[in-house]
Amino acid sequence: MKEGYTLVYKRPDTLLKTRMHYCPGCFHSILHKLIMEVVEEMGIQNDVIGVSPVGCSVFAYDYMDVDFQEAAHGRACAVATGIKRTLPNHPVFTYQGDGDLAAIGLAETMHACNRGEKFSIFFVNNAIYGMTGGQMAPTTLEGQITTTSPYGRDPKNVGYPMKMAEMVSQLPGVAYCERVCLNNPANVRKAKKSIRKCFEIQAQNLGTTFLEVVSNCPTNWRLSPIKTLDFVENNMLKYYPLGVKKDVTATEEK
Amino acid sequence: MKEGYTLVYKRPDTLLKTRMHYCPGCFHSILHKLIMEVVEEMGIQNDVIGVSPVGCSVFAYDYMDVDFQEAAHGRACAVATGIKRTLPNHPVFTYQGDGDLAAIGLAETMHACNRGEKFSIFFVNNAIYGMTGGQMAPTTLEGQITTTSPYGRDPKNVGYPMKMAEMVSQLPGVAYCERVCLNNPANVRKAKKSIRKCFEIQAQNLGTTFLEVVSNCPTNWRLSPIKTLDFVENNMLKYYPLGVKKDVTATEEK
Amino acid sequence: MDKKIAFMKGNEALAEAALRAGMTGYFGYPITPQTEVIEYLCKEAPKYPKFTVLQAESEVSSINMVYGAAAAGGRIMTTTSSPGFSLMQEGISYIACADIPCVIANVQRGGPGLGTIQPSQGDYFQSVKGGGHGDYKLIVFAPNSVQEVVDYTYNAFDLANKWMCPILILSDGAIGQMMEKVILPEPIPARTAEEMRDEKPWATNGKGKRTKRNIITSLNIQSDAMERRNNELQEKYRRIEGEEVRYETYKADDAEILITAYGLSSRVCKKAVDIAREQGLKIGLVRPITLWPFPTKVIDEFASKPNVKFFMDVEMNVGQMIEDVKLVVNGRKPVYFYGRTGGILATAEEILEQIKAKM
Amino acid sequence: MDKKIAFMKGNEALAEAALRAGMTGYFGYPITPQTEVIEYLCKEAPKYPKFTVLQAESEVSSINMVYGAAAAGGRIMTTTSSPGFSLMQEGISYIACADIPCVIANVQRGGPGLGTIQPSQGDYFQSVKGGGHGDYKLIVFAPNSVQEVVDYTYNAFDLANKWMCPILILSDGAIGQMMEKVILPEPIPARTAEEMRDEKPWATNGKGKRTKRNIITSLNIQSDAMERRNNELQEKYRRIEGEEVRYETYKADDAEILITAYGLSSRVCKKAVDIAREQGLKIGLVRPITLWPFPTKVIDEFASKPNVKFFMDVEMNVGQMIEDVKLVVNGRKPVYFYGRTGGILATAEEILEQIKAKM
Repeated sequence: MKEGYTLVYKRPDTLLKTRMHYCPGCFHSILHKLIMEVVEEMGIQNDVIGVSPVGCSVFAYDYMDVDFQEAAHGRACAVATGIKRTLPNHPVFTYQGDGDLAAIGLAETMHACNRGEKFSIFFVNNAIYGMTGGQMAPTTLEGQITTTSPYGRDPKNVGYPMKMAEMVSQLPGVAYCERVCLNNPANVRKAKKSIRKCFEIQAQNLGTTFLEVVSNCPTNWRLSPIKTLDFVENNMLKYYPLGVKKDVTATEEK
Repeated sequence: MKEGYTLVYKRPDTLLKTRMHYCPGCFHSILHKLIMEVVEEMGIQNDVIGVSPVGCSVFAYDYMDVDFQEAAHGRACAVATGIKRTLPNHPVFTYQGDGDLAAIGLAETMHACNRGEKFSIFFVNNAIYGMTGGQMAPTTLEGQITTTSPYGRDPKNVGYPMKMAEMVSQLPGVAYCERVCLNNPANVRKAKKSIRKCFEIQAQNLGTTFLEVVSNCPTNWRLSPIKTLDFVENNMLKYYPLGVKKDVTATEEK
Repeated sequence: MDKKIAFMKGNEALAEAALRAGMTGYFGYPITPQTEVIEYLCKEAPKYPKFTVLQAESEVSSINMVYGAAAAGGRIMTTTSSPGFSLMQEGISYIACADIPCVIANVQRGGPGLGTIQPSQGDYFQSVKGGGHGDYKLIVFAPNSVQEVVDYTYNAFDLANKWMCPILILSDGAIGQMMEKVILPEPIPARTAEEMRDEKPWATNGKGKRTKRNIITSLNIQSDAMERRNNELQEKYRRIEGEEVRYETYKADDAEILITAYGLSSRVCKKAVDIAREQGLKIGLVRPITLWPFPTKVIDEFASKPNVKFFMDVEMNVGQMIEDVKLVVNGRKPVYFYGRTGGILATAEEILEQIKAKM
Repeated sequence: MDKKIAFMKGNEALAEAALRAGMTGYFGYPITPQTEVIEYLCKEAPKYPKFTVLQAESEVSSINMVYGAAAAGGRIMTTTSSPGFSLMQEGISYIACADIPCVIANVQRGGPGLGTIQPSQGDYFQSVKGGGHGDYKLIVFAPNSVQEVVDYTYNAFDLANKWMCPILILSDGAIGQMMEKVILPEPIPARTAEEMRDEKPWATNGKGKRTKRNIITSLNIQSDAMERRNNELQEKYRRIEGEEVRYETYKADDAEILITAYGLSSRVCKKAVDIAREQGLKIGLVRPITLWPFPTKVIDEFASKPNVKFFMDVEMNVGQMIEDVKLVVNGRKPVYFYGRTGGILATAEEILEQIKAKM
């Protein structure tokens, strides 16, 4: 660094210098960076094991410079359970989309959370299947148009969007559960704090830590990156309110 | 009937005159009878379709004289979804145990309830796998000894028992959700009313109807039938409180 | 809406053919390279008031929805691709054992594992030998064009009813994605509830006026009952083998070398035959259209011919159908193999080169 | 705790053998007739502080827990029975493609469908040809006694590590439930975390002092990468075929008629051979112990012998291994079949009668 300058921002060493395949404006790259910043700051790069899902983030291991396992669609929480029960002293996290975590993987997600598996789940909710090209997800909003809800999601026929953070927070095994967003710098900073909290509570073996990250999908929402921010603000966050849904450490502090 | 006598009780015609395979003292036979009484009283015997699970009640079709399909383990709600979406004007019900509905079938159960599938789920919770011989279920109580929790269920290792009625009642697709029990005549009468309510609300197409029936297992609990009543009263009902968890018709009446 | 010429993608043509065949219900889960099927059906659904389409939460769930819906008397289909097809194996075993008619399409991609989304023929064994537990069979069609996808899908529903058996349309990502001209068959008018009941007196659609209720089950806890069930299934399979074999031969009559190939790879093999013929080489093709029942008789006849020198089996895998070819040839002639994997389709020249090396 | 003679049920002996082999993790779901495995392990677990046993929510989940735990460097096992094995097929395809060593036991019951809880050999195809999608293989052992269950399970963990490949112990409900005298092998001392890391430098157990992180994946999106992966797998499989074939012959040297049978049915076939020999009939047995790699060479040698008249394949299904026998015999001798299903085991007399009818 040049003399006289103060370092205010750097690419974490834990993030590989590879060009990401994500669409322009997609929040995945931000979340990748935040997780890797926390991993670097906590000094757990050589211990942590990540689990990537089937979905847009299937290639997460191409960017995060830590040990990684790619799981079958929906089974990231089962894979992570196997890893963590084998290596109880290692931090473990899954990185999953909404189709993966809430549709095909719902049983694995709910049971891992119910058992209080000591890993962190980073759940990217962008209300749509990204990689397969824009199908309806369990979290697709009412009336939202996708390729499998071409006339808008009709709750009378396919049910209301699932609020995963609220659902898993009901399970006694969950130690920490929050919903965050990456739609503005303040929220990005908050999200980073929450990621750190997940890893810290995981290290204390208090239970499952679950972070729902409200995200976007410029390509499949058919919106410019900028306009996705409006959709997130005006639609997503209205139905998926941000905030801590559960925190056993807060309770203990009371 | 003899002259001068008033009919106060009869075996419903909908229940086949077959000797049941259930262990002495097991509540399954009571629940079979109650469902068939309601079917007879509502006059839906020729319309209704039942779905039996894998578990002790796999042979339910040997006793109930209505059309029946046997589903793969955990998939009763998927099978019932297929039936009901093909025959929307027919009453459809599943009859499932705790391993079937809450372990292997959790995703199918939660998603059917979330979509608000218009069938009735009769969920027999006896906190143990019956047919396979007494293994731990998702609903096995804390400290309870089973063949796969031989030192008592340890929530720190395998999580707390799952409260299915409370869980599904959170889903907007569920129109009616109650937990009942069959441990005394008053509760049996209440349960029968709730079964009828499930079919009535189903007929109104208001959403999924879910009845959790707290039950017993003399054989695998290793208790005499009489003593199971104590265990139900003192242990099961303490953790699984009876009552209506959700009733959209009640809300509407307000 | 009647017979119609169109230019369509394989997956969309499959969906359209199923609708024209009077399909009443579709249950499926998105997976590349076949997601266009459910997308097309969701778009078209409003035109068909008696048709229901539902995106299931998983392939495990969709195959069991099919089981329920088909048992209830519907004309039902699901589609998927290789990993999803693996997830369906338990359900398929149940459906086969319970004699339930339905249609399944597997638009194959490269495996094993998560693999690639490129086309493949890696699921021959899984489809033909039974990927699930126990002794059962599916009638398996391997179309090699969009037109054949349409024709076999359209007929599959009635064929399933005829044999009380699931029908598998086994294609691949290339056939699913490519666009070709197709003649779409006339739509079958939607059946009334009454007609559906009459057509399927065994269905669990409510006792109605029947004197006895219907039960659909694959449980036969007693050994003798289970053996009886297996014997009945095997008897049915023998009858299917007698009646339902379909195949195509191409320039095979005087051939000294016979290529065996199905689906996508058979198209390149036809080209290889054409080139060979221009070069004066007597090469022909036998193409199984039904992978089960396998066209045993025609291959047996070629294997007996004195002028036939050898067989060359070409697949997009490491050698699966070759076992069935060998079982028929039974040592009378050599059977060689050439295959590519990962989505790579051998060229006609490549295949010809392989054949020449054996001549 | 060292070498020990015991009288044990097959399923419990399997569990004990796995513990003595240094198994560090077991993930499974209850299903008859193999639930004693997890029950035994739950009871014994406190004696093994480095061992973890977990009842999964389903077989789909348990096989994926195995995938994670084995990738993390554990010595990992799951067990199930036929319908549960079908549910595991996607996961097994992933594990095979990702080169992950682990041990799976399928204690077969009668199918298809929910079927019966009685013993069966109906999952041969599923086990040997690949029940899941794509071209992959498992090393498949078919023990025919409780002692063999112990021996092959005990050795399976190291064999899996040697070949970076899942090992399948394919038994059935009878072998799982019956009690026999067994010699239990010496327990392998539990490895330290350090030893585990050294033993498996490829494992995803945290980067540690490695200069490069490890990645476990079965995704190869590019066609050429996927084909390369398939070629590597096939090369490995050729080496396994060269080194790992196991079989037993019984009174076969001078036999004119050879029975082929594996697992439970091979025991009755031995008795049939004994009775035949008493009657002066030259009948012998070839018993594949590894179903894959298949004992091709020994069957090939018998098929070449001028004094061998025919083969009789005996299975508890409608005819599955017979295809592999025929592929080796390749028309040189007739290959007949006799099978029972639904849990019924043919008697020695019944088998002999079948053979005599062909003489």
